[in-house]
Amino acid sequence: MNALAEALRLIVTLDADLFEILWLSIRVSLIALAISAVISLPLGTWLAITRFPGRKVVILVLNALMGMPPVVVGLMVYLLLSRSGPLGWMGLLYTPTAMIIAQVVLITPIIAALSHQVIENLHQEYRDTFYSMGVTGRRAIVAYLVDARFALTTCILAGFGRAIAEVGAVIIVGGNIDHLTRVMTTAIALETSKGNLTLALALGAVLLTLSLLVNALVIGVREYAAKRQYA
Amino acid sequence: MNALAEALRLIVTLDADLFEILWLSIRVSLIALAISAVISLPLGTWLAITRFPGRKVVILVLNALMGMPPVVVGLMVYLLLSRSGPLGWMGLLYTPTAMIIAQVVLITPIIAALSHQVIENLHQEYRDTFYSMGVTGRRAIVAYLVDARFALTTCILAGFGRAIAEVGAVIIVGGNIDHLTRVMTTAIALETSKGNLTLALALGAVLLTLSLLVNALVIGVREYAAKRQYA
Amino acid sequence: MPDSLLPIRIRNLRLIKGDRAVLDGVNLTIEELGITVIMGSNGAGKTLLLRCLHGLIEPDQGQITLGNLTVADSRDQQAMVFQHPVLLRRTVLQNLAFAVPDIAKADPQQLLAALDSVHLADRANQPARMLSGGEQQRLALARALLSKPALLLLDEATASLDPASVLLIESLVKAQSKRGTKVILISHDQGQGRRLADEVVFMSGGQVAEQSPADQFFTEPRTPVAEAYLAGKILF
Amino acid sequence: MPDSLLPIRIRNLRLIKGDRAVLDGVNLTIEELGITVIMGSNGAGKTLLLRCLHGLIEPDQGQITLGNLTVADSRDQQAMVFQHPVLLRRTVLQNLAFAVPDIAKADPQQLLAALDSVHLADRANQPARMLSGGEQQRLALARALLSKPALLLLDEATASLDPASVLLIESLVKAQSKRGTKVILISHDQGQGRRLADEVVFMSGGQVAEQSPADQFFTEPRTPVAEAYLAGKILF
Amino acid sequence: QSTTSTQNSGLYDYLLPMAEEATGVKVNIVAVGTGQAIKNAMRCDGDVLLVHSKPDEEAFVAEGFGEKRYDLMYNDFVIIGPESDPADVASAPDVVEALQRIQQTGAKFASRGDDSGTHKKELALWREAGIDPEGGSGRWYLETGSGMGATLNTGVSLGAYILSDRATWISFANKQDATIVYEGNPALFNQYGVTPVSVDKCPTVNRQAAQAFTQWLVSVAGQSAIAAYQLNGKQLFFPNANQTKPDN
Ligand SMILES: Nc1ncnc2c1ncn2[C@@H]1O[C@H](COP(=O)(O)OP(=O)(O)OP(=O)(O)O)[C@@H](O)[C@H]1O
Ligand SMILES: Nc1ncnc2c1ncn2[C@@H]1O[C@H](COP(=O)(O)OP(=O)(O)OP(=O)(O)O)[C@@H](O)[C@H]1O
Ligand SMILES: [Mg+2]
Ligand SMILES: [Mg+2]
Repeated sequence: MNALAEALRLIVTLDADLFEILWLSIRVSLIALAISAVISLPLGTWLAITRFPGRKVVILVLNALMGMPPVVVGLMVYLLLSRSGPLGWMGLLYTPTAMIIAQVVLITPIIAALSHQVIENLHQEYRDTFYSMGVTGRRAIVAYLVDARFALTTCILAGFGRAIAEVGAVIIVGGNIDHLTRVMTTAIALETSKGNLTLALALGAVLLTLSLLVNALVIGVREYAAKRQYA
Repeated sequence: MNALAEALRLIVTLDADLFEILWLSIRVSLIALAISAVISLPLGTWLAITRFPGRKVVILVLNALMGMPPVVVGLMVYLLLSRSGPLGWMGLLYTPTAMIIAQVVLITPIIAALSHQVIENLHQEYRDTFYSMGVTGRRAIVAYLVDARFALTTCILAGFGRAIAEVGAVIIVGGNIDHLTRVMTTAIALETSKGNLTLALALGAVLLTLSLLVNALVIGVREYAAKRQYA
Repeated sequence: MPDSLLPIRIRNLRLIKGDRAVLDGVNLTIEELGITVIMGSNGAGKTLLLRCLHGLIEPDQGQITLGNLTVADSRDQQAMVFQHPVLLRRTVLQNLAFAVPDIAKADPQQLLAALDSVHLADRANQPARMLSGGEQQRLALARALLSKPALLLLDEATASLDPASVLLIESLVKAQSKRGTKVILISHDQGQGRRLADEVVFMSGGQVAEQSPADQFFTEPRTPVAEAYLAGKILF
Repeated sequence: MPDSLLPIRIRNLRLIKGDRAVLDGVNLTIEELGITVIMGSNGAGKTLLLRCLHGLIEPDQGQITLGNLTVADSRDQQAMVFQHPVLLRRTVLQNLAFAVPDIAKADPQQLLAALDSVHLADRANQPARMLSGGEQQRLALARALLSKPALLLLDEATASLDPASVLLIESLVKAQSKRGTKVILISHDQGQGRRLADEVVFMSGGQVAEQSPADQFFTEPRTPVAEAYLAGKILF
Repeated sequence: QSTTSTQNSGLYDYLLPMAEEATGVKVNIVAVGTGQAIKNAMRCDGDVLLVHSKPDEEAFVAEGFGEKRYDLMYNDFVIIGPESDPADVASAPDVVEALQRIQQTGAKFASRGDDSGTHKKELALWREAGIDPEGGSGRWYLETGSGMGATLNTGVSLGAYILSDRATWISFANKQDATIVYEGNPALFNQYGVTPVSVDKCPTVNRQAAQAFTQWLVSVAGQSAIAAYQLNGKQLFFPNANQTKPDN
């Protein structure tokens, strides 16, 4: 268990490299989550409360896109950002920004589909009242998001989980470049391919701990807010 | 766009290899989904309706496990099933069974955490009535699952999406061995590593189509059942 | 005061659910201001009729006009209090503010006054869903009155109120009616009918069986069903 | 017939929500079978008291005993009909079957008879949530009666029923009481109180203000609050 | 853009700081299989290409994507197998015979199957041995479609034989009971080349930096740095820029 000791040493000594990688992981995932939430939560809500022809198809596609393979997302973003691609002039390939873009594409359908379901349930309850009060459009969307905020955190955490655990897409568009785009998952993949399985597992444990902390923070805030409200 | 033509040709000619891979993908994911659902739905429900010390911690961990990196899951299952591992004598490594095991580990927390949220909302409504009727334990769990069945399909589809799109874990425990454990996602990763990006994308499109069909089927059944019930 | 939505004309309204006609050709004209009370057995179609009038249900057949407006066009001059009011997961005050954002911005004092009028001022900052059944209904009424509707629809709005609250609500409704709001109210409470109604519409089996001035309805109803209903005779 | 849960003893029951004592030292002993009606203003604490009795709420202080049982031990001999009944997302018949699985298996005929007794037999296979408000309450009552409880708790069970249904339910409740079931019923309807009550418990501000035999309560209540309540005077 | 074997061996971690100090150029490594590396470079997503499949690299230059290809260094391939060596590969007189023994005894062989330089090399060896392994695909010939490390993980766990480059094997940590069963044959040499991407096809290329880095690699300083790199006490790469190449 040499590698385990090694991993422990890295953590205990606050190894700069490890922390750089951890920090990049969390930064990329949180930014992607924030961007995605701004898109997907209103989208999911809008789909839950509006009726238009083709709505079912959109929901179906959104659900199916939850099963979009990360590698495919990675490839699409890669082709887009590649220097010979349409957005190549921006020089974003192999940067954290590219990884954020890929993750946004990946988790937006997930949060949208899940939040659609949550809001649909609330909508069954609120629909008549909102109709009666003439609450529509943006006001309705905001009201649903506010009132469903506790249930929505789980959707958001699911998106965060997918983002932070994701490797297939970020390795393609980020390139796993040391000190630039290496994140925890790509580092784990690298150690695995080097056969350093125990170190890889230890890094995985570190990542899970991180994920646990973020979840604890979010759920803690939710509980605190819920308690304050219904004390 | 030579590769695109190639992918089209493969599909149109019902290429045997492609269909073998597709079939394995869907078989592995659906079996994993079925096993996982049997575990995670009652688990999520139970967590939503029971109160015991440490319950919050379990929920927190479940939420955090949604962010478990597939590579880590793959490694753990690998170490478990490897010849020198505790279950090595079963000789499961690099078989579809190993891939199913890895996927079950991966998606069970997701479905459990999401269904917990769905059932928690229903529980707010039913709690008093169930308490009053003395409905507890297994009967309560079954009743919640039945009554929330429409909302739960979205959780299940999220699990399916994660399973069918997953590559990091199945490539480690399955090995992406041609004619044995190669599934769509690992095939896509392979074509990508060969630089056949267009073929990879085309395969991704095939996989997405498949995922769309499964989703359409599930959602279709749900709509039909809902309509019959509230006609 | 908003435009009058009178006369309200309902022509041959039909609504099919499953294989039952739950509204089975409703014809009704309401010409006058004042308070119209709808009575009738459980399942007679009272709630469904009110929901059609409010635009919550699209009937399968028939037309509704209010003055020279359609249901859709008149919606923002209507307000409704439901049989089981739904309150937002917010405080009592926020529930009011959400319903009338303009007033909440321009004159928040008015919200407190409205709360006070239903004796909930001291509950302003409590979560609305923790109110008792009767308190929730009073809040829902305050919410509906704040929008100063031309047409106020009440579906058993006093069903779970204590006697004092019933009288309070009735006085608020009467006052609103005096100010020119047309009120249509569903009630099973004959006492309330006698106290409030200018006219009574009696429904039975998805149809309007009788429409009479209140004095006449309670003393000598024209239809046998209404007579049986008032006597509390079983007629399922 | 199950064991008697009498006498019901409630000692110094206190329940704090936020910074209000919503039950503020309730003391109550119910010795006799028959029908006890709880009355009192909105927010007086009637529902909360019933919920404590049923074990839905754990009080912050005080004890409850039923006969020589605790609340928890007596639960399967109790049944309750809520102010807003919650029905499962199933058909009317399935709602009954779910509540009493043993009967549903052994004697399904009994379920149909129960439906018939609340005049819902022809609705057996409809989704329960599509019933009208009054129909839902009748179904909830049928569900509660099927379990043949020793103690039946009713929270404004007839609030949105038509006069005929009110009389129907009252007769069912009376019959059940005759068969030895203790009934405790919350109501704002004084007519109902007069028709049903053997004794009246009057609550005010989270306390029991008065406990009197029915005749006495309605003719000459001992407390000023009860008097004001009966007269419909505002006393928030 | 670079092949994976060089990264897994840790060469870059050792080499880059020296290169950056000498040239002032900040170098980022994207390690993928040789096939993907070349295609990525064709899309101009890289300034310098460092891979090991000479014919492909020459084609890359011929099509105008690369300026000029330099031999950089070589190492050699080895055959990995279980210590018990069921096919008795260790005593084979040459590589061809070794492969034939594997096929005849029905032992398993894990192939990368990913069009990488190593894979191409392996296929060429099979061809020489007169065997078409594709016929046994999924039974004894296991195409993992993965990088060298992943293929080693798979092969070692299955007790299969594997063709690997020496550098990756030496640095590979999950060896279990596997070992080098065959090595040293000249047919197993593995030539790495470095090619700056052409400005003509890819105007976005950072030509100066690319040239500086390439020139440093093939300079005496770069070459001796490569020679000095050791892992577990063994030299992994043998610099041979501007020298007579080993055949192949
Ligand atoms: N969505 C629906 N599907 C099927 N039947 C319905 C639906 N909505 C209402 N009904 C039926 O239509 C009938 C009329 O319902 P409505 O709610 O209008 O009754 P109501 O007169 O308001 O009765 P109550 O006094 O009990 O409130 C009822 O029998 C009810 O079961
Ligand atoms: N969870 C809670 N948090 C805060 N306050 C509560 C909560 N539940 C009830 N209350 C308050 O306790 C008081 C008593 O409520 P309760 O429901 O017992 O009234 P009630 O006597 O049944 O009134 P009604 O006749 O309107 O049904 C009310 O003022 C209510 O606002
Ligand atoms: Mg109604
Ligand atoms: Mg109450």
